Amino acid sequence: MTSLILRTATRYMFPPLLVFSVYLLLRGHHYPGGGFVGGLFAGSAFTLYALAFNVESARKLLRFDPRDITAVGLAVALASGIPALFSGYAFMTGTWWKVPIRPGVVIDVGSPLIFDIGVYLVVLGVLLTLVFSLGEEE
Amino acid sequence: MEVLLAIVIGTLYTGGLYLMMRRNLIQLIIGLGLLSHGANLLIFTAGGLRQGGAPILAEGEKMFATVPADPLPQALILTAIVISFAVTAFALVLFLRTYQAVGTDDVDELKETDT
Amino acid sequence: MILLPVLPIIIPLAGAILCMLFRRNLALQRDLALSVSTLLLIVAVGLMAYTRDGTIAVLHVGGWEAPLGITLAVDMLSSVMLVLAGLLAVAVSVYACFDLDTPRVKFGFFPLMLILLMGVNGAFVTGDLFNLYVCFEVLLTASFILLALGGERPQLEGSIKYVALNLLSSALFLAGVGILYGMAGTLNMAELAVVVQQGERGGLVTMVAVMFMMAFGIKAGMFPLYFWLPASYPTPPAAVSALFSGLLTKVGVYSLIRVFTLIFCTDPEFLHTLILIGAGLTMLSGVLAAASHYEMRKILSVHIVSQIGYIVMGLGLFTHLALAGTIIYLAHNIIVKTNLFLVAGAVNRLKGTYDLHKLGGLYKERPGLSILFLISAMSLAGVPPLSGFFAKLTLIIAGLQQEAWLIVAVALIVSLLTLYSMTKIWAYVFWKPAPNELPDLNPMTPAAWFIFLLPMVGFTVITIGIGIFAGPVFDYAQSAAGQLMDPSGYINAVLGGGE
Amino acid sequence: MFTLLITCFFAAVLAPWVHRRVPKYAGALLALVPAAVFAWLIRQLPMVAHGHSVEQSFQWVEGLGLEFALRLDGLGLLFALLISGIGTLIIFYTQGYFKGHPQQGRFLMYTIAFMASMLGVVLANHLLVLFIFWELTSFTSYLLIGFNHEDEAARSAALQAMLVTVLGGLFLLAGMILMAQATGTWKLSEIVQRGAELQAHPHYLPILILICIGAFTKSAQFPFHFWLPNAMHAPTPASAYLHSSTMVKAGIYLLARLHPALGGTGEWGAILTTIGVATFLIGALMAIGQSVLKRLLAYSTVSALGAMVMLLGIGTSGAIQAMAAFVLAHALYKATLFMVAGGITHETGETSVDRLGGLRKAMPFSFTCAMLAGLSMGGVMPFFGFVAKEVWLHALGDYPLLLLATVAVGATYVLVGITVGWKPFAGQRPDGLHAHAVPISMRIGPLVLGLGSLFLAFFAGWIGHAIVEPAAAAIAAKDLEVHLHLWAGFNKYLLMGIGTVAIGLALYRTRPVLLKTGARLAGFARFGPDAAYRLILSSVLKFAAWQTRLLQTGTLRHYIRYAVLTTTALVAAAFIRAGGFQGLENLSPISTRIALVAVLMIAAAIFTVHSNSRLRSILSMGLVGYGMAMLFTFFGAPDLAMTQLVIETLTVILLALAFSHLPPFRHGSSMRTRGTDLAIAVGGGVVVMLLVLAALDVQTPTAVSDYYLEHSYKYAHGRNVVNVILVDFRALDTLGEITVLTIAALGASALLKLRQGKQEDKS
Repeated sequence: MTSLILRTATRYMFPPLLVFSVYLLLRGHHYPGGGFVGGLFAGSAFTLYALAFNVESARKLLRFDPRDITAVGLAVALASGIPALFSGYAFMTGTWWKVPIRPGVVIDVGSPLIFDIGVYLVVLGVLLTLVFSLGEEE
Repeated sequence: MEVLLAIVIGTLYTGGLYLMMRRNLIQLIIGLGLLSHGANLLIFTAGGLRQGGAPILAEGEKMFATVPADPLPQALILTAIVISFAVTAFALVLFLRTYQAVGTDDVDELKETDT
Repeated sequence: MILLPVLPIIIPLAGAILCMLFRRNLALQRDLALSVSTLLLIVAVGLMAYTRDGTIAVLHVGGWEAPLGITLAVDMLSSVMLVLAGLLAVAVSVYACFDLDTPRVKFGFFPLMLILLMGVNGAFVTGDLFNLYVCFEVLLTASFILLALGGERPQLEGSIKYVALNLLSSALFLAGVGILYGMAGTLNMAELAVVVQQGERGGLVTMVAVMFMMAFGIKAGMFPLYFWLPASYPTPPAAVSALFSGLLTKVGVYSLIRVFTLIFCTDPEFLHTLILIGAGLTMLSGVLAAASHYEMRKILSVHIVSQIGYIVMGLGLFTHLALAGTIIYLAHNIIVKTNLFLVAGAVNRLKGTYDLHKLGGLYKERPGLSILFLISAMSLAGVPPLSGFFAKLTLIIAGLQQEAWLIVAVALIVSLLTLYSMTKIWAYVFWKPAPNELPDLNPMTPAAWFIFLLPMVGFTVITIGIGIFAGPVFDYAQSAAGQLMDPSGYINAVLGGGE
Repeated sequence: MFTLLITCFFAAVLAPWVHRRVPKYAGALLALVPAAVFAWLIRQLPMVAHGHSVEQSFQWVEGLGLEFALRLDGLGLLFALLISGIGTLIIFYTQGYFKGHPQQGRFLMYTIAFMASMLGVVLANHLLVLFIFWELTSFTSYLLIGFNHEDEAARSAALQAMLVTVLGGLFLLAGMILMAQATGTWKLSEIVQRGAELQAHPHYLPILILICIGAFTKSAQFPFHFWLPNAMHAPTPASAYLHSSTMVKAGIYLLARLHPALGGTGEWGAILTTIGVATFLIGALMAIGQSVLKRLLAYSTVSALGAMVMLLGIGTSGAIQAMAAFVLAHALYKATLFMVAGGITHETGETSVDRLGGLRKAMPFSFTCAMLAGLSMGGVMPFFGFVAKEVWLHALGDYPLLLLATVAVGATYVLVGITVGWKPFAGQRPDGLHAHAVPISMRIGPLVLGLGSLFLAFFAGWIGHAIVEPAAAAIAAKDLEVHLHLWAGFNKYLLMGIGTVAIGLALYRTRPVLLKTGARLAGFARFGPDAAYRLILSSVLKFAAWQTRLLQTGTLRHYIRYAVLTTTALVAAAFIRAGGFQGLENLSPISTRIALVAVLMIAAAIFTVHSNSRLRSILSMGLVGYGMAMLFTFFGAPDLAMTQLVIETLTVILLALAFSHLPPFRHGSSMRTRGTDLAIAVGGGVVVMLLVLAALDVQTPTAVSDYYLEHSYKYAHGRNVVNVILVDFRALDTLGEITVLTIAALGASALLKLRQGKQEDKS
């Protein structure tokens, strides 16, 4: 499987896949996509990398231990439920902030989006934990 | 249409159950896979099939023009798919480990703990 | 009520996340587990105090009023289950500090235990059917891993059966949820109850109800669906077995009670009779299996099955008093069964085996441990005035009131057989002289041994306490059963906007 | 009274500690507790004798109607005096018997706990309270019989006694609950006033039978008597206390207590008299052939218990008086004989009468006590046994057959009295038999009781009035006068008494012959109830093993079969119950592309099942998944389709990755198994299909979804409703779901690493 073509293809595919996954994540609230699919795509990018080269280099590329990514993702998801409590609402009540990115353009950023980022991280971390440890099994 | 899908669901359950009663660990896993496909399709069908498009509001619109598909079963199925993926992945590793520890993938030989 | 009902879910989750982040610091994980468990117990007691007067604590997660979002609803039954889970968590955390091998702890015993608790607690507090499914998956996955973690042959074999049957149960559960949603257009249990009561399609409801009965029946360990249990429960270390025996099957039973008092009470003539038959067969089959085993943990494991029969018997009788009996029995059983597993673990700790034929002489060597075992064993067998006696008594009175002669006869005979198999353990492990000199393997200092035994002492005191203070306990169970028999309070609290 | 009970239990808990602190005088110290109880009871005597009773009660479990109610009346007082009085002596006796024994503290604990429980039984005024203490006596008896726990025989005797009495206890419990439901009260003092009501109730006979079984097992009535002789494996103080003078009388007490409620009917008389007489005769008959001291006494106890039941069955005032008097007489002499027997065995190590003899010099003191008790047992003037026997014979005046039986059995009592009271002490001491006098602590008990048998006879009138009369009045539930006399004049009953003694002496003469006959008849034990007990127990165990092997086969496939079959059958039953189909409505038209996908999925599923190659099997399962994704697309679920697509691909990759470590399919099943499995699976599939179709028929209200569709953008700021549900409306589900993901991955990696770690350890 570790043919030259795959390696070369992976080199070119990897960055766009990653970008695409983030794009899926961010637009998920309004269009098809979201944390799950985004995370899966990001994970698939690294999986592809691991298949093309090896697990070792994929791990290096990732830099973090996938288990840490998972835990952080879970923590982010859980934490997104907390802000509501400060304004006296029930746990996980959506809290929205208007964020101006350019003069004149204001987008809604809310705790559900943060939650989705958590989902993205968890899915990414989980997928890689699985793939890496199965891949390292001889 | 629903009758057709009911037949598909029935087939998936039959296949899944039959495979679960085989002796190979892998067939057990595949059986579970078919079973969860069947369950997902069941939710989808029982939730009502509507060909009115995706439950995604077009840009600039405030209301859906036609009644779109029921979003709730979709959310449920999405959750179920992901969960069953996670569990299948774990089960796979478990079976692998068992095969390595016991030296067989024959389910019938795994009876040390009973009796 | 903005926070309290959700705390039993998010506290263990937060604890587990911290444990995962500090993967390498085992001491910290242990302290975390202990403090999180204690916190859980405190929260549970708080909830119990809040719901004591019959109020139902309702929380609409995300602020979406029922039936839009997921609503958590804690009634008296839920809160007593939460308290028991909290107690168990504290006891097992203490116990686990002494009794677990390092690899197991290293590979995540504590975070898994906390996640298991999250799932269990979630199942107790949720008022949403699909959320119940998710909670089940959480606790099941955690239990799969806890079971398999030792990586030894028996554990792996047991895990496979456990995993396969529980996944089958999940598939059934999911299918049931799907059909119910298709029928009623809602997942909120309170609204489902309303819709099902009004609906004219009783036949379909009964069919779905049977699916739920089977799905939860597998998880609860009912006849003839329990066989995964004796195959898997005796394999992991005592701390894990104790956790499982105390909580997992009980979640199944809890769910049975919940759905068959709230939603599926349209056709008790068929459904509850089925449950009653299942209860009788479960009791009998379990206790007979116990009589035929000679391994401490196996005997205890099949006894779980037999005891489930008693608990479910109350649901099958479906009267106010019978449900009160069921609730007392649940509480009693969780405490006593866990304790017996812990004691068995202690015996193994001393002698390195669970085999009745190899053991012996502990009555002479360890009078303290003997008493702990004896009291719990007798409580399990229903010797008065311990907790088990009042639990059985209530059920039997309820059964005789309904003139359900057969099930009462079975319940009585089974209690005799329970006594038989408990005295078997007692005679073989404690009274009989050891066949071969078994070395004392216990490396603990007396002080450590004392702390190790503390959870068992605590549980023993509770089982005696339930007997002595049976009055308040019974009153509580009676009120909790009242809430179940007349679910309108629950339904109004959930759908009426709550707080 | 409550304080007394609590004090007793407290003393029991403290006993081991007391023993550790003052090992030499633990018995004496602890005996103070029952002595205090005894003193208190004596103080109540005048009041009770005047027909008053002491009552005390407080709520325990109000919801169940369980009140901790106690009541001391004449009947309770008679038994309570015996329990506390003999208890005092026994506990003191224990000190000598178990001198230097490391577990003496535990023995004292169990004995005192038993005493407290027994007091509870006779003082309880509430059925459930009585039952609780009743069970506690069974339980403490278990611990006492099995006290020599390293002895296999003691353990099995303990188990037997417990199983039999607890079995009876369960019947009793059921009977009590029914009785409470029939009379509407749990209070004994109220139940005894509602006899007429109870006897007219349709449940009267079942109640009577259930209660009788409970009482008969406890009081060792035929055919449950066999546990009592076996219980002689208990240390002698326990035998003397529990198995002759107190616990075995609990059943008698219960029947006596309930006599006003249940008694007086034909059924009552028939059951009690038949069983009583049978026990009475069989006990006596079995006693003749015994030579082991304690077993001899045990069988005569069985017989005596039978007599008490018989007298209760007759139920005339005279019979009731006789029973009350006999309870007292029997307790006094039997406890003495047991204590003496214990002393003999303690000092000589010998248990059989026939290897004993000539002990009168070495143990003059025991000899005296034994004679006193033996004579009382034989019903000889001027002992209390004689007084009781007189009343008894009087009461049977109208029943010639029973009189005859009584004379015959009385003769065997004489025989037993001589065999225990005379035989070991008379004649030549066999070679090698060493003996010393028993220590002081072991003398007091037999002496007090032995002399009691003598003195009470001289105060028969007063005893009759103060103790027997209130007891008999409570049993009969009416006022009656009891006149006991040491000398009732010269009448036919006196003659019968004399005749009895004479026959007894003659029997003693022919004892060697009797023993031989007894030994020859021992073979019949194979058909006796003891053998039946063993047969039942072993059959139950065999059945248990069989059913467990049958069901718990260890083969996962069987378990799945059970589950699928049960589910299918029950859902199908519910379907039939619902009346099958009501017709299909609301169907949408079939479109070609969907039909194509469906057919593809069915084909792929069948191929998955059928394929013998792992890879093809997995790929075709993937195909099923892709088919699902297509369906999702057609029905407006792009998110689902996308997720399904990616997940399916990943699953196939993971499975393929794992394959490199697994062997190809090897293990086929036989055609027959496959056929069965297929049939079961098809059944399951069909049932699911039916469910789906049945569900379609219902008009789905979608209020919740409609709300989502309408307000998702307005309130939750999202256009993709599915995503909004996932991260907002039902975010808690998603939180749970990602938790599952997390731990599944964690678990998988731990499982994989655990092995690598192990390998490192090995290398």
